[in-house]
Amino acid sequence: MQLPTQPSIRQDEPSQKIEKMKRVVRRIKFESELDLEFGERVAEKAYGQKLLSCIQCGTCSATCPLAHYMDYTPRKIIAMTREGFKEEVLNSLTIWLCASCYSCYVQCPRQIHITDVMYALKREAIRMGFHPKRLPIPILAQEFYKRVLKDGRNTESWLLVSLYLRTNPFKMFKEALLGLKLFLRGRLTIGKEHVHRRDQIHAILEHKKGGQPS
Amino acid sequence: MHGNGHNGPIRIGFYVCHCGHNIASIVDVKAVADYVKTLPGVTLSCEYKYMCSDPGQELIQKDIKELSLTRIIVASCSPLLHEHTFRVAVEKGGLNPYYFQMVNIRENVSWVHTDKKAATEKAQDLARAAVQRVFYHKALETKHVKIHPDVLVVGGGIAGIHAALTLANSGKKVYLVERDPTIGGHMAMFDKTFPTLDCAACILTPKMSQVKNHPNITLWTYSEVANVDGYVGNYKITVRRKPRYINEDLCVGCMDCIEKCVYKEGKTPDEFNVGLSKRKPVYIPFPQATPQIVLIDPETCIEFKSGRCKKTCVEACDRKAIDFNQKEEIKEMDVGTIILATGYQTFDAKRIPFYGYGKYPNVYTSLEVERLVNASGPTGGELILRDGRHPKTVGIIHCVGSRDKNTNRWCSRTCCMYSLKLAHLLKEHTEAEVYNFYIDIRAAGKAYEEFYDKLLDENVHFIRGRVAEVSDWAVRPSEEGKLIIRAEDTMIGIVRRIPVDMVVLAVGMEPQSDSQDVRRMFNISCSTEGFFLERHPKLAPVDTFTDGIFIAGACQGPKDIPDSVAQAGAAAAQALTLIDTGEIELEPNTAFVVQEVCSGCRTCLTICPYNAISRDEVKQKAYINEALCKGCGTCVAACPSGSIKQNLFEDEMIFSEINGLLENTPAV
Amino acid sequence: MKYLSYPGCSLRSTGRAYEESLVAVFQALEIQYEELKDWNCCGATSYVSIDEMDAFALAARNLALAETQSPEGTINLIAPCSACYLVLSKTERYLEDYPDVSANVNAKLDKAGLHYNGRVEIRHPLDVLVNDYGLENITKRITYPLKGLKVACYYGCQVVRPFAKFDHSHYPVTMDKLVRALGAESVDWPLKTRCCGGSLTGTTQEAGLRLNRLLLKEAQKRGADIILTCCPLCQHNLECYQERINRIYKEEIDLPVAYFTQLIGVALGLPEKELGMQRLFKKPSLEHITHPKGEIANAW
Amino acid sequence: MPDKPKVAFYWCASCGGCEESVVDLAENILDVLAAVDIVMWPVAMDFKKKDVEGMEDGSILVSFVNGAIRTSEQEEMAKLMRKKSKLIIAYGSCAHTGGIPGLANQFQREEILHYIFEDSPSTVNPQKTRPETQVIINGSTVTLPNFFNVVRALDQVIDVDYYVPGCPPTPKLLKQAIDVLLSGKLPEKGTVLAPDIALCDECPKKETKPSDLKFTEFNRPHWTTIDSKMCLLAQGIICMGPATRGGCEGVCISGNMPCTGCFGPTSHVRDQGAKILSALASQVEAKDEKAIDETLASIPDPVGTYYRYGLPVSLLRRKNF
Amino acid sequence: MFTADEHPKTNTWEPRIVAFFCNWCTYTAADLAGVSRLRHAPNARIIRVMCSGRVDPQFILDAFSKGADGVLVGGCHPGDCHYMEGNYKALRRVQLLKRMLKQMNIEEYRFRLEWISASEGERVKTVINEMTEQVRKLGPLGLPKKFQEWDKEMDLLDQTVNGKEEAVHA
Repeated sequence: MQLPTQPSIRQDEPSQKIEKMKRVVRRIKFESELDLEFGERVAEKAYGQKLLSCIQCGTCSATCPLAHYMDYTPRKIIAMTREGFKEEVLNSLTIWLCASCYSCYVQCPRQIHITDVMYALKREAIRMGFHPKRLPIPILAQEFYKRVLKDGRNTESWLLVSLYLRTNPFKMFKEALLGLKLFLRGRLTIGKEHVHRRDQIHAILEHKKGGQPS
Repeated sequence: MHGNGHNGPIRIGFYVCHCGHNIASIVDVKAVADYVKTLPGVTLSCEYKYMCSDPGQELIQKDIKELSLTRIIVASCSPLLHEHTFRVAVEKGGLNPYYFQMVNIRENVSWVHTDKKAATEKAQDLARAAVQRVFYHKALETKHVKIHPDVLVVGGGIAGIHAALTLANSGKKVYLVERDPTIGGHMAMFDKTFPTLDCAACILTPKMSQVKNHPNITLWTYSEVANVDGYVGNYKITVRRKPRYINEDLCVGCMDCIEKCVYKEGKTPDEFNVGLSKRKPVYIPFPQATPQIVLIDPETCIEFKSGRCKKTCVEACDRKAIDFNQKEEIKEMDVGTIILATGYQTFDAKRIPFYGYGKYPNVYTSLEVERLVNASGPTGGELILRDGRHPKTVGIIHCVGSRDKNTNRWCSRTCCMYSLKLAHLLKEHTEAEVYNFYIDIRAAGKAYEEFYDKLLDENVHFIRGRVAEVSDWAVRPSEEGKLIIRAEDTMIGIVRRIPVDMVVLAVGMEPQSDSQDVRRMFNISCSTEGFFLERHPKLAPVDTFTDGIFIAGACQGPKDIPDSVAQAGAAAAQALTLIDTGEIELEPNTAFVVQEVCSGCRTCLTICPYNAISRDEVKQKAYINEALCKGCGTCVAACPSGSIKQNLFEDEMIFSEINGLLENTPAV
Repeated sequence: MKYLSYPGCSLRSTGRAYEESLVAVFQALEIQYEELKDWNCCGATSYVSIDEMDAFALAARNLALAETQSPEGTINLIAPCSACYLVLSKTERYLEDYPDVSANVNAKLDKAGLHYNGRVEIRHPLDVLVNDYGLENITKRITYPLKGLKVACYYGCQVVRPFAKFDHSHYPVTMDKLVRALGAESVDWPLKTRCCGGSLTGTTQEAGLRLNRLLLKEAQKRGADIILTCCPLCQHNLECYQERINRIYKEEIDLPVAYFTQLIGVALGLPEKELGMQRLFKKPSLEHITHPKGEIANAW
Repeated sequence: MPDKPKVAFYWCASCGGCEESVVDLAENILDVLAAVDIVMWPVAMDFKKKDVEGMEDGSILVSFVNGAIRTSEQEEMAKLMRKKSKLIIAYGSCAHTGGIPGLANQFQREEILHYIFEDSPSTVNPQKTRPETQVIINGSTVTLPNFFNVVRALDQVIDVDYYVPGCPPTPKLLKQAIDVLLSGKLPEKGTVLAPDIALCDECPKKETKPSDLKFTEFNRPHWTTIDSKMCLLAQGIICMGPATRGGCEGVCISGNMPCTGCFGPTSHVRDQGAKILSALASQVEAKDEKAIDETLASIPDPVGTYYRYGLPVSLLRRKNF
Repeated sequence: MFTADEHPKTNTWEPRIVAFFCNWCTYTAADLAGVSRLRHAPNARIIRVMCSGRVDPQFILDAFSKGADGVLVGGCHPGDCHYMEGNYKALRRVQLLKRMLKQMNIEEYRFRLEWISASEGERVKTVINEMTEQVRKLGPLGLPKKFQEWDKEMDLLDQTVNGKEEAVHA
């Protein structure tokens, strides 16, 4: 998967260091490279969240349990989004690492619904095919979507299977043992759950083909 | 009477003001002027850059004389701002000031609209309405009321003290009412003051004793205003004086009674030391309290609770000042003007649980720290934490209860500076590492930025980032037993965990919890946050919408000491101006009954809030006492036979205004 | 009061013990409830990432069904799984707050011959047990007080944020009160509501495991004998990855992770089969707890 | 000897009460007849339209026209009288302010016709026949006047010089009117020939009205026994007296019935209904919206109460369709 | 809520709202809206009175009859009246008037009473924008136009029977 344009803060391997020294990275942004409507668009999709009213205080980052694994802190994502850094934002790991724990949502002194903004960005990324290839998270989302579309309910065992098939089949073996333990305790079911009125589900979702949003 | 006493011939002079670009950039002023030219009754219609300027006013005067104008209309800003200005100009021109009418095309048009065409149309409609209105204007006499020279000052903080002294020194009699047992307010609790670092007590206490000893000041502490009646120049005030159970005239503040109280140790959290120390039931807030008089708190005094106390205090007092039967006193007085300096309250840090105030003992509010570092404070100035340790590292969190939509939206203006001050004092007292967590440093003020520089040189850490959480969750050995502050260092763009021994919460300033009741009692307005509302944010910062009532200090909005003092001075000056003019002009907008058509139906009698309307039982008709009428016009609207009229707001005037507004309603 | 219950997908697989114990406890306490007929998946966190309006509509179907199932008054719909609880509450709230959402969603529902009128209130079993049923009523029925048992209550994120009305978004106490009512003692720790990473353990495991490790370590450090959860995913994450965490990060974590309903069951003296104890990787050794005298210092 | 001044009476949409009031002049009518020469009076004398048409324009000194204008015929006649007369007097409430017929302005022409010719209980009209303005019956055309959609006061159709208010006007007012006209000392055009002061001024119960009246509910004459000594408003009964021009000497009130406002407003008021409304509302006791509404709910038919005689000349003139 | 400012002013019909604002609260709030540059619909024309208690129901009806499509009355919040109780008088009149207007078939959105304190500039903006849009949806009331329409039924006669010149008479 594509690397974030900024160096990640965690220590690099010596080899990487050398690599990086060799590479010359441009550190300037031309206005013409920005998508100036991007912020507007995203805000629109997240109930007109006032991204402009963000004062960059960093509360969201500080309260985020995953911030230390993100390439850009949530605060930066907000800043870059409203300034139109579309590429960086949609390519970032951050939006996929958001586990929607709503910590920032609750604490933001400007009452920006950051979790909703992250969702909006995820949708945008998937829609525009931006998300890193084989990054499991969006794929999980899509697989999940399909499953529910089909049965109206989700059966975790099958969800995981299809997930690993699409991302990293070897992982499945890694997980096999755990799977077995769960199975023995009756916590992984083979039979699929589904609703009776699937027609209703389909009517509601207008027979969407997996992962293609309206 | 003025040149043109009767309704007379109608020769209207109309002036439209550019107000620089303020109006002209949105409203096509020329189009308005040209349009008004075409209206019946208009003799002159022109535009001018700044009508409120001297040349603008002289223009009006000149035209009145040369073109013998009988009506003047100015289309510019809000009448609340400049109506008086122009009336004076008109009068100077030899015309009765009430032949003037103002059209608001700035606040109501150019500043709130963007569509030029629509704005210009609107301006024309408003102008036409005024033109039709002035046909019905009449010459009126301005009313005058006498101003009682005494002044009431509410609140004995630095603002109230300064206002009271300023007035008293100019020879005016002042009543200073303070609800606490002593004056001094928050400032008395502070240790040092930024940016000069001179000690608060040293500069405040002299002023406090001046107040006490000033022949022109009647100081009533432990008292509250209970009722306010009347109007500008003639307010009737009722004050409730709570019992101290000490005879003020006898007590000399020797404190023997405190010494001898049956309680050997204090049991009640001491208000003055924000609960960091304990006091006895009989106490004096602090050594330099003014007045130097003890008081007994009936909530905790055994005598009041059980009636079975040895009353050692009574024995101790050789002046027999203690009086358990003292009752609440009601005082009444007349004043002409009022200054409200009721101050603020600090934000309750418990409202933000993330910062652990009340959960972790070593989390303090800024006010607590003021006492903690103060030489006369609970620890005699030695910085000992609640758990007995001395802090090696301290984190100061800015904007606690400020700039936060979940609590208070506004910036409290003082926190940045006092946080810097505390940072300095903490370093001075403990040589600890001090971290400031800020969103923005607001050091706008004389010598403030320089103070910030000084702190930077004292290598205090400044981390730009709002703290999300203070907790005792240690993930590294180095963090064990510490309070860990989580914040993003937004300059570096990475989240940091900083372990500290002490956390200081820079709590913001809020309106007093009872500010709504107070403003109702004094019939003034509040801004949405609850701070008292000034008449004009720029041009009348200490006036209110109620004549004769002024505001000073933090009751009007967060303010530091210099600003509060400045405002107090301004408020005093405003009051003095009123007093020295001796009388104030009132709008002659009172109502009157047209005797020949009044049928004496009594409808109006029941609805006048000021009992200004009585019924002449001989003529069997209603009669309005002009002196009592405040000019609301409610009776006019209610009179079923149209027999009551209101000066400046007669039915015909308003009907013509309506007609003017809508006359050219485009056919649908 | 009669309740409707919405089990949600997880309680049918990884979280079976949760449902079993919940049912057992409700029966023991004689709390009336019936299951929402033909409920469908709430959409969890993943669905919104694909299409928001669909996500809302999907969740709203359940609300609409609830209204058809009980035609009168306000409906208390119990959602034990945190994700379900959040998604359903959020849907409920946004349908109220944003006219465009409700218009859009109801349009979709109409296609399925359904409509939502806003009569449903989403409730969590914790809320129901503590605030409706009442702690004193629970204590009355306790046969085996869990004396001396040290419990770290873990609420996870989504049950208290941001739509829960029954407790604080970061420092909730409902479960702690419950635990104390059962005779046990609740360990005060600052991570009660810190996210466990949710589905990240399945997708970006590195991050997921780190989060769980922090939680487990702190609980252990604070002397907890057991971690109590109210969410199937939290339970799964905290329990199933302990081995792996110990292996990768050289830790020695060894904590049973149970559902709060299971512990209530134990205190009420219900047989462990009914409470799905056998489904846990690490069973709290019951003979200690269930000993009438309850001498259970260092139970495990 | 010069001709006696010519006087005409005509009636439009009215009940005939105004004609009665003329007859009520009793013996005084003889003086009148002696003084003037009546050239048109459909209710009493046999003159025809053509007779009037035959006269020179302006040859009639004064025409007393009563009734509102509701049909094309009335309009035509009104305009004819205007043409032939020096002075036109709108006589009685209907001509003055639209009167009771004016209440029809709450309905559309079609609604009314539909009710009268199809819906009313006493009607049997299976073919739903409606009167036509023109029907040809064996060769000859029969015409009917056009029935207007809007009821109008006289001055909304023709220029009016003076008004005599009342439903009907008292003989005293008529006598005064005639005397003034004959005296030749004409008042200002448009004058209402009655005192320009509200009825309370001459009300027999005037002094019984309290000075601190507050309404907690409104009453109606048939709901309660009225204290004949007491001001009716004080008894919670809506009396239009305070908003109505005096001159009737309180005949209704002496009869223990509240004033319903037939004399119209004083000259200082544009909309009689709005004014009484304002006066009544101002004296309501309640403070919060709900309580206020409960009090006001006891006024059953606002329009019918405030505008019983004046809907056509009210600011809104008629119901908005 | 978009403001009429964003509407093309190409001779399309625009709602006309006459607003009676009390000097102490609502008019001041309107000034504040100005000072704070809170853009809003240009459809309201403000008439300043000292107190909402001064607003005579005649004014409201007159405004409608002169072509207003909506009338807005603004006063101090209950309890805050500068003249103690004027706003209560206004409230009572308004409620009675509303019942009357209902009977006269004038849509309720055309007539609104609002409490707006001196500090609520934002509220002035919202209320004026809201009302403008509500009235816009209702379309024109246009009473003056209707009065003309109604009187057409008489012209007919003038042309046929009386002939033009007398028509002038009427």
